[in-house]
Amino acid sequence: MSTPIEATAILQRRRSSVEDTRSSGLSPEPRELSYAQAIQEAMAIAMERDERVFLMGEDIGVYGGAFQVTGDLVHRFGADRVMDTPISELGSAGVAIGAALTGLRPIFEFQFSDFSALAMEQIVNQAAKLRFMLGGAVSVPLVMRFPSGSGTGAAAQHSQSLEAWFAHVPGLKVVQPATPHDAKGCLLAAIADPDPVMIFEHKLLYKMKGEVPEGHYTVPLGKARLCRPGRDVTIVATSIMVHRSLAAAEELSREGIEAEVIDLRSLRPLDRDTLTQSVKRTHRLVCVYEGVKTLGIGAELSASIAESDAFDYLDAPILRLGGAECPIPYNPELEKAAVPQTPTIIAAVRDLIGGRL
Amino acid sequence: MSTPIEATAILQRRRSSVEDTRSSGLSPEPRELSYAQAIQEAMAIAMERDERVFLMGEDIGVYGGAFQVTGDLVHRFGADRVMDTPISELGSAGVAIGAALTGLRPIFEFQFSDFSALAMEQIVNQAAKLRFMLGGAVSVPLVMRFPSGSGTGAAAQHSQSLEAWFAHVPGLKVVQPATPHDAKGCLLAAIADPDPVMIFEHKLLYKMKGEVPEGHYTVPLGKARLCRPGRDVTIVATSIMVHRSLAAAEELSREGIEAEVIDLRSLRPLDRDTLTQSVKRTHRLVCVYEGVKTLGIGAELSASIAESDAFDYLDAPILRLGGAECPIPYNPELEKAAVPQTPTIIAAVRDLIGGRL
Amino acid sequence: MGLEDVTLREKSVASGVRQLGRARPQNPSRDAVSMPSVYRRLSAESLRQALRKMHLIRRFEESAEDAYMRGLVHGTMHLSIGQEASAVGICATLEPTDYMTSTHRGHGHSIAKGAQVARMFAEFFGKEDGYCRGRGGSMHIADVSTGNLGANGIVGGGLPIAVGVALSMKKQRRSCVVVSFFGDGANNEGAFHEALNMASIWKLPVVFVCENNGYGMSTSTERSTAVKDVAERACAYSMPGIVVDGNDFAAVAQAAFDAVERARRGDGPSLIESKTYRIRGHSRSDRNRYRTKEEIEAWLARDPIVAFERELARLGFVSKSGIEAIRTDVECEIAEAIAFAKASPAPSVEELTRYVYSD
Amino acid sequence: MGLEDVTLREKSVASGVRQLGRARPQNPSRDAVSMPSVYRRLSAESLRQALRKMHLIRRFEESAEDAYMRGLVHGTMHLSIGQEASAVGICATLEPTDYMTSTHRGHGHSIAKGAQVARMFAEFFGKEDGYCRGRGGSMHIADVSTGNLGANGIVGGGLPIAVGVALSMKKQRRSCVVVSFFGDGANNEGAFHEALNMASIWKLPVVFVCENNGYGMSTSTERSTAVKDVAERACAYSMPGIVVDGNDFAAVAQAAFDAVERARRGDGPSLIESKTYRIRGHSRSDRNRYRTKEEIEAWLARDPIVAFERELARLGFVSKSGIEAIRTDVECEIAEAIAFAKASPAPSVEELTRYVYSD
Ligand SMILES: Cc1ncc(C[n+]2csc(CCOP(=O)(O)OP(=O)(O)O)c2C)c(N)n1
Ligand SMILES: Cc1ncc(C[n+]2csc(CCOP(=O)(O)OP(=O)(O)O)c2C)c(N)n1
Ligand SMILES: [Mg+2]
Ligand SMILES: [Mg+2]
Repeated sequence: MSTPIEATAILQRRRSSVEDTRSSGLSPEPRELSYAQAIQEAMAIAMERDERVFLMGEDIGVYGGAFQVTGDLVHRFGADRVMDTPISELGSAGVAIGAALTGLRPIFEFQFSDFSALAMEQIVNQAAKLRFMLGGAVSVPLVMRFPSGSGTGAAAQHSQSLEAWFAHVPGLKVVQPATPHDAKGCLLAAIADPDPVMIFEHKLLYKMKGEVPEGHYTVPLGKARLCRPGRDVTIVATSIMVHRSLAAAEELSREGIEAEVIDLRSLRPLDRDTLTQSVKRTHRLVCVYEGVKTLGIGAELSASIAESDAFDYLDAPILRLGGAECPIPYNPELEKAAVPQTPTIIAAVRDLIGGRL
Repeated sequence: MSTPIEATAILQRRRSSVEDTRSSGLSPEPRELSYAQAIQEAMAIAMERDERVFLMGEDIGVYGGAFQVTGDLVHRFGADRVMDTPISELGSAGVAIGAALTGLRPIFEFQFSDFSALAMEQIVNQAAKLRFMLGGAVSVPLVMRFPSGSGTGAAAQHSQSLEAWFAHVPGLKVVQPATPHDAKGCLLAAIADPDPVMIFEHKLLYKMKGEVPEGHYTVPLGKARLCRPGRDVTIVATSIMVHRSLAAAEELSREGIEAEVIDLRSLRPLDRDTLTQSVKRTHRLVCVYEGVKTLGIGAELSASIAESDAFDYLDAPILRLGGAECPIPYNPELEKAAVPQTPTIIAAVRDLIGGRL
Repeated sequence: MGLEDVTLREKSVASGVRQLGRARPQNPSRDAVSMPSVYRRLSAESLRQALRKMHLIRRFEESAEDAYMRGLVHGTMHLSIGQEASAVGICATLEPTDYMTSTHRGHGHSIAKGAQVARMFAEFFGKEDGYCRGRGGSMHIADVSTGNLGANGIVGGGLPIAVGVALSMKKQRRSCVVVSFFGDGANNEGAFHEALNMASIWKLPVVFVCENNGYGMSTSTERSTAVKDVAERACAYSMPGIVVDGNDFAAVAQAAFDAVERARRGDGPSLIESKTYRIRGHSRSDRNRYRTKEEIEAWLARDPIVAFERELARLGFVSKSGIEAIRTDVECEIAEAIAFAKASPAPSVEELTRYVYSD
Repeated sequence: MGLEDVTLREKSVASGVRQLGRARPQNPSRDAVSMPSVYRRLSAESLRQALRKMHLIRRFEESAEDAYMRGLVHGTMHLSIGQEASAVGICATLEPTDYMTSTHRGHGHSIAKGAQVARMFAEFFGKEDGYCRGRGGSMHIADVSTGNLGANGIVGGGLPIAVGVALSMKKQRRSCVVVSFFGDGANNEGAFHEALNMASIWKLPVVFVCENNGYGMSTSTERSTAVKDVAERACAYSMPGIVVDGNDFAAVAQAAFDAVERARRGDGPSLIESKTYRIRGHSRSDRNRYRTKEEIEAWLARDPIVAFERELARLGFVSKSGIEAIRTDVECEIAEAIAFAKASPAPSVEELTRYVYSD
């Protein structure tokens, strides 16, 4: 929104425009951070650079967040910029929207992505549509973070993967970074983005370590990442399934099957190009995702290929490995069985290549 | 839930079990009702037969519902069984769940399907999951009705087609009847169903007339309907798109293209069989739906075929015609352009058959 | 809310609810001594402007209704005829830099906050010069240049957003105040509760204005709301709750001044309940089955514009010919606005997906 | 809620909130004259049962915690250690046919309403004999046979459901009452507002019990809630709001009796705020950064079980050896329950999607 706000005193102190990348801080030595630390670092950098950025969420202050993602940021930036909210998901999502409409850049943490079900009204009817409904008169530079996924024994109401709902909504951008590097880069890109960006973070990834550059950098929203080239089959995966797919690809390689693995990263906008190119090379596609199989992101990926010019290159049915058609169960064995695991992926690819499907 | 409730006095008066079909009332003469009247009749029959059935919603009493679907039922059954609720979508959805858990059979009307965004928590985290989370100890025989779709000039917050969200959720059943006959039969089946059933009704269909048998009958949930046989292409459509597809098929027929038209009717469970059989006959598939194209129901239909044994029968890419990637605009021309219309379907099928895709 | 409420407004405020508005005398005497203090506070010119705005709102809606009947307007529309004193009384106390969120029944609020009727008609007609470039229609009119963040199709949808705007103002140390209009029906939404609670704990500069017109669509407050006066609910948020006669410009403006000042001082939010009545049906589909003709007529007799006009004339703020001039002027503005709106180009279908994201 | 609240409980109730519980004397004298009237109302046997249940809850949770530490329990768990008088005091006034909805911190409620600890342990261990056949875990324990409709992983999620159950009872003319437990944190959810409003307008037999343990996770009521006492919010729903000392069995039971009777009479809902404290962290991930050791210790000194035991002994309801017998008996039940749970079979992975729909 171009109101006088852009020029007010409190904003003068932000160091530079959010679009450019600070290269000064880049370290020569590779450096490992956990996924959670990478997110925290992104938030700290953004808050340092830009007074408009602040954090909102339940227990993100002294508690440090349910998954310790905000950690000690409250001590560094104060309770005004790392704001604990009451347990009022709908209302506080609306508060974030109001702040975003009038010059601030809120980063909103849902404690678990499941609780977003309480805030769909504000996210979908308001944030996603305001710019369009008002004919471009406003924008909603809002970032929301959703700790998602199963594997923690927290059962049906604390384990969902709901990203497909959001990816169905024009006006939102939806990303699902799979590595610490992308977690930081996507978040910084999201903060710089003028539109609402929803970031789905897998809870089991928070402790995963990986190389993370220092300083400010962005990972472009809407671009998939080719993680592993291969000639026999394309595996497109999201979030934690990228790692399981890479592990499966390693194993399959020993059997002579070379899988190309693509980390989708962004669900909306969708990088159909990268996927189409890959399928044209490998002639086979397997989609791996944790959300419920029916109408999970794999449905869109499969349909995108089936309606593209890559269709003619297909040598086999397009396979989807998604979450089982049930809520996430508590019992750990059932819980594991409810979402794709590395052996599931290996077996499925073997069958596909072997023509047994 | 098997509590003592089943036997309490107030329930004694229900005439017969909800599962069987009353054939006595069947009229020899065909009879036309509007889609809205058919729904109203279904509700009246259910309330007559079964004391446990009652209606809840905003302004469904003396006002007769925003679309006059409940009409005068309040005068026939009283305000206790045709209950106006405060404007509290989340809470009243929860009320319906509590009632369903303890022996009643609520039919809940959202005034517009868009407002379901306020109640996703109760629908998805509670109604859909309770039976599973409790290991089968309860069931939630709840029916919810969602007036949906665009074409009324009510703009972005009153025109959505959100059925794909619900079809992504195990534990729910989701139907989208396209005719007065099915509107009545699906609703009666839903009321008899022990699990939560979500019914998406297109607002533009409410005034559509069609043959509707008298008395009690059910249309099985989870079964698609072949509306028009054809050899050249399968068009699978939902809700109002069934009629636009049939109109397109008529036109195409004049050009020598014979389209088979399938009314999907049920989004969860999905009748993959009927679709697969049809595609094996026609070798081409076009999915037509009003929801946003990306991750709308067509994505699932396409992906289902692409992973099935019908894949090998496909002679062309699988086409999807869905809603545009934008909120529904107010301006009538834009509004029309935002969802598939008959000419869009005709042109797309022509191109598909002509190999121009 | 039934017929009895016509008198209810005059009664002293329900227990627990503080009355910050002017105390209405039982038999308002019409001499200068009883001149409401807000009349002294607002300049004569701004009082005349307020009257003009009330006329403009009325004529805008009557003309919109007429255009609707003649098929020029698509979709639905919610008229606030009878509620003009509430919209204008509240907004008379605001600066152009102050913010506002509104409702589905928001034409009056928009005009009161400064919107141009020409661009509003253009929006109704789905044109590019409309406030939403024809993409929003009646339920989404916004005018960011006057701090009007928009009507809202979702009952209660604007309340949390208003709190966020107020938080934003506080964080930026801007002295702007945010007014959030909502209806009596909205007061039973969870969003109301969450919004008022947050505004209170964070002491934000918001004025919550509940326009209680007796019904949420067909459902009376009595059947939907567990308190007699919505303002009583202020106690659940430790903020002042004020009931005012929403058809009395001065009473509304007085309460608004107090609440706006309180907000600007940094003392936090207030809840004003403005008791009024919508003369027309809820929307075009309303068959008025839930209320009586008598009730409507009783309220018609309390037309806020007639009352305000009479009072301003009696107190000498405006002459007979001055009133006539206002009316003619408004008529003229409406006619020009409609002509402008008709002449405005329609959006191009090519631009269907524009404005979904920022360019 | 800070240290000062230890004394706050003793104070008379905040203005606007009716006190229906017994008035706690400033210096509770310990003679028979001061015997709480609920002690007369409940039989000696049921008082001893109440004490036994409090012990059973405590030992169940300590053992569950221990099992968790040893890796036998998957996921997370929320312990109510220190809140036992509240759960047992409320449920002591209910019939087995009365209903209850609970929260993520619901072990105590379940046991108080009659659940078997053996099946609860089995659920924790993810076994087929668990209340949810191993599908639900700690956050979803329900026992339909005792009217316990379940814990809930969603804060505030049970409130509207409880209202629906009450509506169902009223429609079926069954005289059952529904108790809905929730936390202080939940009182800021929109669901709370919507639920209480509907219960009130429809005069439903619900007793809303807010267990105010001072914090929603790390956020104190002071930082999250715009009123001092959650019970004050009852005024927004025209229902009685009662503050009770949640660590005092008799005070809780007295308030519950009044509210349950009111509900059963058809006079509608009540809101009871039971002020208590959770001794353990919110869940296993809690590092207690938001409160002080001193605060925890002050509350430890007010252990509800110790106090109840002492009072029952002093009043002659139970002897020293009787207490010893209860403790041994509980120990025994726990040990047997754990053995049962361990021996129970795990669900078969083949049955993964069973119970999604009715067969
Ligand atoms: C969340 C939501 N629920 C329901 C509606 C449908 N609806 C539109 S206006 C209205 C009545 C609102 O009543 P009130 O808040 O009193 O405003 P009024 O119309 O009286 O100005 C209803 C039920 C809606 N737009 N949004
Ligand atoms: C809707 C929702 N928001 C947030 C959470 C995460 N959460 C679980 S318990 C809790 C604190 C609840 O506080 P309170 O209601 O006071 O209950 P207590 O834990 O103190 O017993 C939170 C924030 C949740 N489970 N559901
Ligand atoms: Mg109203
Ligand atoms: Mg608490």
